[in-house]
Amino acid sequence: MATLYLIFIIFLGGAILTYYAGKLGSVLQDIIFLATILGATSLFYAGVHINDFMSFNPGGITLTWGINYFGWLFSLIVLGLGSLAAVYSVGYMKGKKRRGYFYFNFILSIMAMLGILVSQDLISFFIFWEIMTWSSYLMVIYNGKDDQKLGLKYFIFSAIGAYAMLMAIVMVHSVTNTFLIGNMIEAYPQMSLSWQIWIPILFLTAFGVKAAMMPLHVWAPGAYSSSPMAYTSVFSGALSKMGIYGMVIILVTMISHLPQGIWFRETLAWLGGLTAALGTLWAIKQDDAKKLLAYSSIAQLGYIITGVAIGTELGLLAGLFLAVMHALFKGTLFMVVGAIEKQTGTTNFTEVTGLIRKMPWTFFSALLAIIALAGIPPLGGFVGKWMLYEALITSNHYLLVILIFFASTAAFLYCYKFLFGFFMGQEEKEWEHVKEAPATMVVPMVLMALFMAVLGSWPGIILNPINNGLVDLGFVSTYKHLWDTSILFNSWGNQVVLKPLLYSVVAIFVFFAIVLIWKGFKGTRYVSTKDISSSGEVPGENENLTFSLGFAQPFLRAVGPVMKRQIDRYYTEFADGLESFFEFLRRIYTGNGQTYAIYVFVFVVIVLLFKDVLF
Amino acid sequence: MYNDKNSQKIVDYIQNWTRKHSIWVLAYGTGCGAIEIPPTMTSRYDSERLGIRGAATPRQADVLLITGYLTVKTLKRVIRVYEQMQDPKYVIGFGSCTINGGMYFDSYNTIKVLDKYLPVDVYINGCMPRPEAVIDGFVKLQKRIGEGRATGAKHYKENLEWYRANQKKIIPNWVMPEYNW
Amino acid sequence: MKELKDNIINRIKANFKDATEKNDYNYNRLDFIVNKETIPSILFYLKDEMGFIHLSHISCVDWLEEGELEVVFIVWSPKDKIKVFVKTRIDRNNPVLDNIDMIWRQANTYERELKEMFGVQFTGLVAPEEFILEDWQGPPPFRRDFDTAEYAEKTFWHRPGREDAKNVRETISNRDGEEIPDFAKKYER
Amino acid sequence: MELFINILGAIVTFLVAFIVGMTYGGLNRKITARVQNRKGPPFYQNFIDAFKLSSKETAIHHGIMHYLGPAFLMVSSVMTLLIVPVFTNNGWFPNLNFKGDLIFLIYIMTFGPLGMALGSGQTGNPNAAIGVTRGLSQMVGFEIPWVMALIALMIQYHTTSIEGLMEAQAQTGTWFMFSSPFAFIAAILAMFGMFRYSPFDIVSAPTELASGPASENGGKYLFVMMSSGSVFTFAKLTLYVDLFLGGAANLPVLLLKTFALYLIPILYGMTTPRYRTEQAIRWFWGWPSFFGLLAIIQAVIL
Repeated sequence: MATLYLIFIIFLGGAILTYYAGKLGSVLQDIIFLATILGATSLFYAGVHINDFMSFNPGGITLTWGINYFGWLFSLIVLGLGSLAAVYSVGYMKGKKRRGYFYFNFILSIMAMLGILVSQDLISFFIFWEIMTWSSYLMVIYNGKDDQKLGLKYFIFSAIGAYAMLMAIVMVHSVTNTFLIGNMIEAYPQMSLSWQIWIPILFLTAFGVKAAMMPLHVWAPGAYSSSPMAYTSVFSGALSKMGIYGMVIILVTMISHLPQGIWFRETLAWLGGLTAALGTLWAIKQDDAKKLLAYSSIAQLGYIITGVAIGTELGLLAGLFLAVMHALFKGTLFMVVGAIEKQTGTTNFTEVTGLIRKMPWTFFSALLAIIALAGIPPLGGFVGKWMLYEALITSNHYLLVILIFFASTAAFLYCYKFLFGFFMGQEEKEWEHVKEAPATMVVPMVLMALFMAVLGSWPGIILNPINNGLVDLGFVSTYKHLWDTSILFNSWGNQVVLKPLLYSVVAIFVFFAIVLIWKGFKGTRYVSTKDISSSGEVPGENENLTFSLGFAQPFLRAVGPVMKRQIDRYYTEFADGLESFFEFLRRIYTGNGQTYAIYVFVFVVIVLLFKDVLF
Repeated sequence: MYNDKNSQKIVDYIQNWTRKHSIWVLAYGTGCGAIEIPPTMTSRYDSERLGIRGAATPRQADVLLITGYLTVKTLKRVIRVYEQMQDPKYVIGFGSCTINGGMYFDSYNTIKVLDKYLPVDVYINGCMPRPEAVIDGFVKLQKRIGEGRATGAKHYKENLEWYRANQKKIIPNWVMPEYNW
Repeated sequence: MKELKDNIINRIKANFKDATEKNDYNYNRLDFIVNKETIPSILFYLKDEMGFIHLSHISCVDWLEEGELEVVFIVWSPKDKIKVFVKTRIDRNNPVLDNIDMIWRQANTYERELKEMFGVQFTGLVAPEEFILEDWQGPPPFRRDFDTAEYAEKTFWHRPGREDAKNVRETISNRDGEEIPDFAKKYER
Repeated sequence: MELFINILGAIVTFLVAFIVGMTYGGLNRKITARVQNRKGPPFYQNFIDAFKLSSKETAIHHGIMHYLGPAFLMVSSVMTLLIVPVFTNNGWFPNLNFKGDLIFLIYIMTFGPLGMALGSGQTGNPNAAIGVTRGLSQMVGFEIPWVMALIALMIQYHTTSIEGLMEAQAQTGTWFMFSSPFAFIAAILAMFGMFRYSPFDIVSAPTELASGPASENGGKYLFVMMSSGSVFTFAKLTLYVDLFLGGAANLPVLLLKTFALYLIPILYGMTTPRYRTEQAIRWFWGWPSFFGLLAIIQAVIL
């Protein structure tokens, strides 16, 4: 069981080595970096046994490490996505500055996430949580200067969450003189009601910050878009899932014992639904791909929160499956944006267009990821969406399902905007030089895209670990009752048999593709995008006809009233109010001796005047 | 396409029959003739009963209907539109202006004879031709299509150099994609 | 109306020595003939000081016999409901005039048209591509010494068979023995 | 052997849907002409157009996505057709219609437009992209009342499969059209947007957008798009008949009911001018959604 120690030693040593190996040469640095991540990953899956805990007590505090099935499920996200993103970032960071800094923080955050998963006591949980926050914060300010205070915003919200969690830990410890999570869960039902309500609220605040839940999400767009893309794929794909991880534990193990738990669940579910809807609307508005994906991450996390919050078995399955899917497709999409940024130097839809014939593999992975994001069959996203809808309908959340449906239908707009803005449209002279991204960047994207396609028809691959994890959390097995390897059931007994549907989709597509290519694809001549029927005009070389500004304007006009104010503003006004209040206080304490003398004198006079009354 | 193999003959017959009964018109309303198209299409002289309907873009159209005079500037666009259309495609010259300049016979800026620059299948004379005349012209075109004699596009392909020479004579700076299908 | 016109005339003549008025219309129209150097200043004055804020048209008249081109600026005052024609004569062989599209932006369009149709050169006029006459290879077509029929004859291909149509009605009557009505006689060439 | 029978049934279904949809399109043109006091084309005009388009040369393409765009469109319409049970007792073709359910149906219906959107996006024609965004925005509009109606049915009869709903109608003996009228009204109002006839045809406005997404597609592409549209029309009408009119036992009954439903959007469109996109969205979120809400309330109460 010393493997866990070994893994963390590998991580730390690898991080420090990588940081200093930059002086010896970039290739060596890449090799050490990859060796650290991949070695630790393989060691974890080879050497670590599940449900095999080890405890040690430095300074009288019992700490326990070890991983259960539930953590193992999330370790799939963290380590799988982490290693792919590591391979990607080797290509991404080629020829960039501050590589040592990047690699160091990358390894540290992967280690911290793994630590969160393996730590069975609150102390190490909190320590790893803080390491994660710090390393991601350093990544957000990777560019050195932190204009518009994006990193600061992220850090303030993380700090709020951390303090909430610390308070909760202290409260728990004051009741049960131990830090073990298991003991906390056992002791929870005996606590007094107010504590039973306050401890989950504090924990959920901490986790909600990381999961970018509705009122606490304002840091996310800036932080996601300002950190390097190779890390953002992990940031949005895996790091936000830590919040979901904690949330699920709290919801399942604590709140389900609480008679008032239904309020927690409903509030969380509705918050998730609002997050989904508003995040989608704001994503449609964006013109920068990073911002668009950041808002869409918020929206997707909203789906996940809703799924885990309604708390039925199907809902938890849906939420956790969507979490895995979100890690896959959002990681892929951020990688795509990174590749485009590396090749063209910009990520603005209004600047770069028509890359489909220049970067075909990037387009392929982006297409599959977008189909999965939109939840269109036969890709994996549909499975999660289907289970989410069925869970909501069968658990009588009728208006919530309408809200979720609205969000996921409006998501088509930004899905199409993403694909169209980058890959479609007029091909311009400006981007003629663009080539396909290097193999180290393309291979991870394509691998993840293909895995999504596989999950579309064989979701059992992921549903099996989820089932084990839920059993660990004390659910009865959802196997055979809600899903088979490629069949999904809802609790009313209706089913979706995925494999024949997939086969027929493929068959029909191939048939009509052949019908279209009857005379041969070569028989028809390729004409450039300048050769379009624009009422007889021939567009000039530098005349760009691509429709990219004000993309979904009619829709935004229709939903305009909803998007009048951002939650961001409320926080800003709150901060301004505090500032003016402190300004007022500063007026009283001028720091001038005479003023204080006057204060003392006035006080004495008042006392003398009213001494009869007072004494 | 119009070869003598008997098997081909039947296919050609069916194809020509469908083509003559479904004519999608791209009306290039250059001159005053554009005003004659709405009555032709709408309730009074309902041309849709003959399968004649408007097309939105050159890619979908069968017939290029040139209504009235063509200045040098519009001739450029008309040639572009014609070359964007897909085979089989036909051209109808509409009004005296396209035949011999009409009332613009001495104008310094309009072409006088359309079939020097584009292969015209059917001319409709008159200034302006009434909708009856327009429909009559369409019926003539249908007849030619049915007999497989509306081969303007083929003729255009074969003597492309001659047409290009005429077009470049009045359009000196020639900026257009080449026409090779 | 009368005193309004007098007022305008006095103010203009007070400010522009070379301006000679031509007030022989009994409706709300007033003409000024000025030198070509005065054009921008007088238009500025009319627009800014006297409320002639709308430029109706810029036209040109070809005085072939005097060998001059006369450029006419028509401005309109919505307040006083009166329009003023500012005319100037420029040499026909060297027609150069100051560009005024910094006063009215829409003047640019008129100036491009005059440039193409009369060959009037506006100094400092920014007119990127040709306006109406694309690929024009000839003299400015609106000048009176430009023979459009001859130009068309040598530029475009004509279909034979119009020669008999010199007198249309006569041809028709010859063709199918129809009597030419009296009211139509006067239309014969 | 079983598989062979299924494939055969699917092909027969497709052919029937193609013929019926094409005929309905022709009848639509004929009825429009009669309403406008014209003679109008013969009812088989669409077949002539389709054959002409298929025999027209397709000499150009704008790249692979443009080439395969219509195939995406076809996939969604044919899948919709295969999921929807054509006859009540699955007599002839038991296609795939017990392998998916309504939510799968809703999502597969949106599969094709997105693929087509990619195809027309690659042409680089700005009109195509504008039309696509308008179409997607309108889809967000009419999906809301449509989904409200479906959810009302689901939660009332505790099933999400179309068979289940048809059996529920068979057992209760009354069509949902009468037993849950608000859902029917909401669904019918959503159908106007689904068919994209006037007043919701700004997506492919011929003179404003040069027919929008189809602006670069002629010949074979247009033929495949046209036939996909016809199949989709038939599939959607059959779905409505199955959900609200108690299904149909044989072909004549099916044709009767579907045509009766098909007349509603046509006749409504002839009397209504075109809406702009945001007006259309607001229209869908107005009365139709209100009726959907009533339907859900009714379903919860019952």
